[in-house]
Amino acid sequence: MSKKVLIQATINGEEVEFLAEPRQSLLEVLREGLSLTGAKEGCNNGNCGACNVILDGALVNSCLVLAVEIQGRSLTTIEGIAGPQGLHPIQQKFLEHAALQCGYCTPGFIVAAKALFDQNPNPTEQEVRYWLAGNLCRCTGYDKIVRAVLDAAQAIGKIPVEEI
Amino acid sequence: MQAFDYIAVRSISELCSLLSGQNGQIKLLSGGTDLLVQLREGRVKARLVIDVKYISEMAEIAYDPKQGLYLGATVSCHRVCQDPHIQAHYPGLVDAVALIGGIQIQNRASVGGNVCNASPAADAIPALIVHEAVCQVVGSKGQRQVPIESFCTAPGKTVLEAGEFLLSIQLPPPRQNFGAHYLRFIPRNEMDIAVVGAGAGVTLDNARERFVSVCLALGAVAPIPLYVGEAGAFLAGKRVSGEAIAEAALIAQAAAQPIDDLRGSIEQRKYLSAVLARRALEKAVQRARGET
Amino acid sequence: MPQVWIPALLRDLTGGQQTVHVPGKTVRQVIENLEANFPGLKARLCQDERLRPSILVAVDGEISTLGLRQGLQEASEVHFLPAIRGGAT
Amino acid sequence: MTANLRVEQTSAEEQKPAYRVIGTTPIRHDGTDKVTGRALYGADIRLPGMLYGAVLRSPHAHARIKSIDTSQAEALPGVRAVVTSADLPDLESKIAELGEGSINQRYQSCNILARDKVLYFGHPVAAVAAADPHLAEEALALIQVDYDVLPPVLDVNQAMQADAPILLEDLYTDELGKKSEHPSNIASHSQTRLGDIEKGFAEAAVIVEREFTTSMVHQGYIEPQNATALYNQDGQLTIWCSTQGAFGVRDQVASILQIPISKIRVVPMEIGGGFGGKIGIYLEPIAALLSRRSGHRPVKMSMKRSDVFAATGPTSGSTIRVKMGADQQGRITAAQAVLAYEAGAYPGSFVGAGMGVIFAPYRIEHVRTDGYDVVVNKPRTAAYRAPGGTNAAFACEVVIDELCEKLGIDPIEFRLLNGVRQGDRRADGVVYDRIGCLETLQAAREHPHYRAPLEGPFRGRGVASGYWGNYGGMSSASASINPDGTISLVEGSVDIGGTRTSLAMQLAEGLGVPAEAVRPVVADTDQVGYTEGTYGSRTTFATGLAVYELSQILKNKLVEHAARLWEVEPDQVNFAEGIFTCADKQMTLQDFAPQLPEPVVASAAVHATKWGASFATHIVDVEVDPETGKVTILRYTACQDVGKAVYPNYVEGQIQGGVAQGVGWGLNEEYLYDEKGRLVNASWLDYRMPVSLDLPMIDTVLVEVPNPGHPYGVRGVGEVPIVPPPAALANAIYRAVGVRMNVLPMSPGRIVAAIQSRAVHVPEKD
Repeated sequence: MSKKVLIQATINGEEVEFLAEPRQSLLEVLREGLSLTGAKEGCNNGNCGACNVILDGALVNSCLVLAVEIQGRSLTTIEGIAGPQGLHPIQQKFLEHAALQCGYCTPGFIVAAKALFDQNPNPTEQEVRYWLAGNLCRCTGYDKIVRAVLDAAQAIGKIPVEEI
Repeated sequence: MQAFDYIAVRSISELCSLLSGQNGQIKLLSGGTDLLVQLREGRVKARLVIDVKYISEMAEIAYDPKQGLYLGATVSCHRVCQDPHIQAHYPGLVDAVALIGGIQIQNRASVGGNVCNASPAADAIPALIVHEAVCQVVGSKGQRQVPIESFCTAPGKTVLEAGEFLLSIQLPPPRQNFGAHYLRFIPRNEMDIAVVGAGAGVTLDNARERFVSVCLALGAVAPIPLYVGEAGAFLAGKRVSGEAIAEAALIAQAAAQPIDDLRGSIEQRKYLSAVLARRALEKAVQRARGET
Repeated sequence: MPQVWIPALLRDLTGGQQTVHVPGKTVRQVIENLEANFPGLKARLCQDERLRPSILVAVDGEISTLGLRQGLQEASEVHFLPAIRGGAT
Repeated sequence: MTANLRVEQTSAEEQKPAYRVIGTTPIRHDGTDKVTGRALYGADIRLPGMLYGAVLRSPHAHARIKSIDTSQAEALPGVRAVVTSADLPDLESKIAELGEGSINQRYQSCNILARDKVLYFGHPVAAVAAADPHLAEEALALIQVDYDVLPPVLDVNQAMQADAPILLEDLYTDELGKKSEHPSNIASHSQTRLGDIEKGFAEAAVIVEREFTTSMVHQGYIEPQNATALYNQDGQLTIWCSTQGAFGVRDQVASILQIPISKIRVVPMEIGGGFGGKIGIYLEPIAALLSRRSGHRPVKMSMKRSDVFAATGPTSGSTIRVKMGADQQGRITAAQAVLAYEAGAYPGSFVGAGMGVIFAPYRIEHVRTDGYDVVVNKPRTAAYRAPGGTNAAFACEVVIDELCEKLGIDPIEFRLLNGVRQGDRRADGVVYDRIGCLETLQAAREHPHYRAPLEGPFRGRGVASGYWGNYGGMSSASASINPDGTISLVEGSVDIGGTRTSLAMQLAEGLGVPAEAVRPVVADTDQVGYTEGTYGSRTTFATGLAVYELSQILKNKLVEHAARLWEVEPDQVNFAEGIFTCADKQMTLQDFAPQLPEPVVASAAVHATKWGASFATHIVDVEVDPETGKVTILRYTACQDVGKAVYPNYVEGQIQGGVAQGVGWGLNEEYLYDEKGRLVNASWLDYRMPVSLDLPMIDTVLVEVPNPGHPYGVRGVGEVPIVPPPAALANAIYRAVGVRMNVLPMSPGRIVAAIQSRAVHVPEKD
């Protein structure tokens, strides 16, 4: 076992310190160390998107990031998507459109959609499908997920920027 | 996963001294999308992982109309795709890099990593070949330059010697009447490894009627990404025509020496080599003519 | 009296008959009466005085939860079926 | 362009009731937890002192285990326990009822941890518990297993040959109680026969006979199998896991570990998809053994994705021969099929279900099916959404399409002409009750999709129908009226796709309150009566039936209390739409609840037997790239008899999800083994499930033919949507490029090869 390293990072807006072994993935530390179990392990090799988090503004698979790599960096997980006012419009639209069945892939999709809107607030259906192609869902056939994301874009467009 | 130490370095000199001071089982980490999977599956061993993405020279994109493109080895696929100069002048590279994984992978994976991973099916390498890229390799003995088509030596193997690393990839400045395209065949529309990939770069005469020079490269049909010089030699000087392109595609097919594996059979790959070579050439010509 | 549909693989015991009318107020009685006419049939359907676990009995199209104890009407139709279930989400 | 439709199909004599809650789309009760990442799935659990378990798996497809040496692993600091099959009780070979057909108990135990032989790549041979998961992995590498490698048997045709290596020396072919003389890889032969097959074919003007092969495919749920066990010092075992049915886990663990069920409590965590693959157990007994051996520490285990592929759940690959005849008018005169299904390492494929599905949508006087359940050196198969049905329908529906072409009859008209209706006999002789086969066909025929022109080269439209029998079974639930007028519902069905809400809605409907007034909870095995798993499309139907009964019991109790309050007789009190009325007095449940003189609670249990069968007809448009063989789906419409859609959004979701899985099965998904029997594509990179870019929107038509066996007309909806897609795609591909595909998946390489090898023949456009 290698020596554990003290890591300081910002997670969902809060300063966090934790110890990590270099071989531990960010996903493992989030789930087993920090009790942030919203990011899910589906494959542990970057093929399903269930562990998606936003690292310094970029959507990444937390299974393909070493925990020690986030030293000094800023992270948003599914737990940080909803604001103090309530659910984020993406989350609300997922509920309204029945865009989840088992719900296991759902955090990854919502985090991915959040990252999409940060870059492209008005995506087309094809752009949504392209962006979400790194997220696997086995329950829904993607139909209702794509609809929810498109509708969320509409909904966000109607909200004054400062309230999002 | 086996235990290893991790260190993030900030400068070339720091990296060089670390590499020269250690021996064996050192892996450089950029985006980690290949490395972490390989470590986890025990396919590679590391005692020390050196994170190189904070070295500014390795993280830089610089474009100059006279010098061409400087692409630091750790620049992510996403940054490559978003860069307006690369979009304008190196379309084949954008085609290829945009195909590597989903958004999550593109945000982490680097073009340099794709090259160093040396997969026969690497998407970036055929595209870099058609853009005539040159790799800048740094080691304790200094720098050397390696043409991209000579960089890989076998599946997973490169010309890098112990203590050496890939600093950057340089692409020559854009030429007049040049067009390039890379495409691959995958059974799905995303999240796949190329069954076959094909890249073409063509330079036409000023009338855009004849090939001045052509560079064709294939992926996943040989132990390394395959530069098919014969196809280019055949087309050089010829009038652009469907027949000539089809003939060149057959030359590419003849050069392909694929294997049977889980992603495709020899027959399928041979057959696709011609189809994709033709399509790559056609699109490259269209681009050279400013039609797309 | 109840009509019993003989499973295809047991029709060698019934001389090829697809259906047989047999008296009986329960599935058990019907099987006993079948056995009397077509020896060996009971052993193919039952084990330790129960239906084999891989076999269900359906009466008038409805799977019985009572097995051999299932009651029958005069006009009942009895089928012996393989036990199968599935899985969705 | 896309829209989801609902078509009510109540006939004149059937009542058309008005519902307040059934058929609406409330926000699901567990929704907020699931969109915020707060919902706790199996692997999200953390207990004080918890250890991590890992499993050592066989690198060989077929081998005898000569010895296992665990001493080095045990000596590694941080390792707390190592177990092998020697830690499992030896079991008499006996048949146990485990909820999913019959499973030989000893085979089940051997599948958990191999005894004398390993029978597939990935077969578990030992397990370790350690302080952290990396350490557990390191310890596995220190276990020495000495194997005597045997030749593998990798497909049904090879396995059925007389000289094939035998996997299980104690396995004899069963033909409804008759055993073969010698051990065999054929576990069973079953048969159905109706009418006189020779006579039927003699009446045919056209006969088509074809052979089909399909590959083994996986359910592909995103959450890997996991289990956490705490084997307490007092002998009480608690298991937290991801399962389709907690009671099934309890019973299987009790049987394998030979401990009383009263010593076991199974807590079903949220489950990340199952599709039939999380009915059987894998890790639970191992985690329990590791917990006991490690000094009663809790042990968490979670599979790697590659292990999920190698060692859990696939559904059978198969070889199916179909022969069908029709007269000049298009009436099917006879049909015959022989189905051979890979069971995997131990008996128990769903070939019987395949026999039930194959000709189910058609009234055929003369019909015969033969089915073979065959063991091969691949993982033991499990249920997968309408298990056995998709393979079978692929074969039948492609042959039907060829008959239609030969006879020049529109494929939907042909199916309407031959479609089954109430009173017709199935191939096994049983008479159909009220079913909606014809109604789905009519909905498809009338759908704008079917009438829309499809232009352009290499495009084609395909149609296929499908059937699934569904299931009922045992369910329990209880409820209590809260002082604020809400109702707490405690039920035993694991919620995989919104069933908390589809059940709560049935209780709400019965009591005339909004769905939000019911608070549903999924209970563990100590908190609710026996409830079978969430499988067989049974939960909204069967647990729904228990919940309906609860509503009636509660209603009666409440009316009695209201009568006492108002000092009248109960029959003078009316309770409807949530309001009690008596003469000029009235009050809502909310008004009344705080005044109740005693707790009002109820429990109900059912053993439901009147489940209604499901039918579906799908239409798909494709475009094929003739040079690469790649198929692009342009448009997809699924028409299905859903009985009564309780929670329509989620009914649509079930259909869309089933279609997506069927498309994956049809086009790209397959298990690939090398010649030594090693699985070479055990990752999502190379086991190609559809991604969002591979599918269009999937239109649904909910045809509502109420099931007479449920007060609200509910039928199972989850499984039948996976049955038609591969056949519909095959028929569309034929019309696009003129090749009849008889192999699944219809991957690009196979389509190109078929195009290149075909005799030039361009099909007529419809």
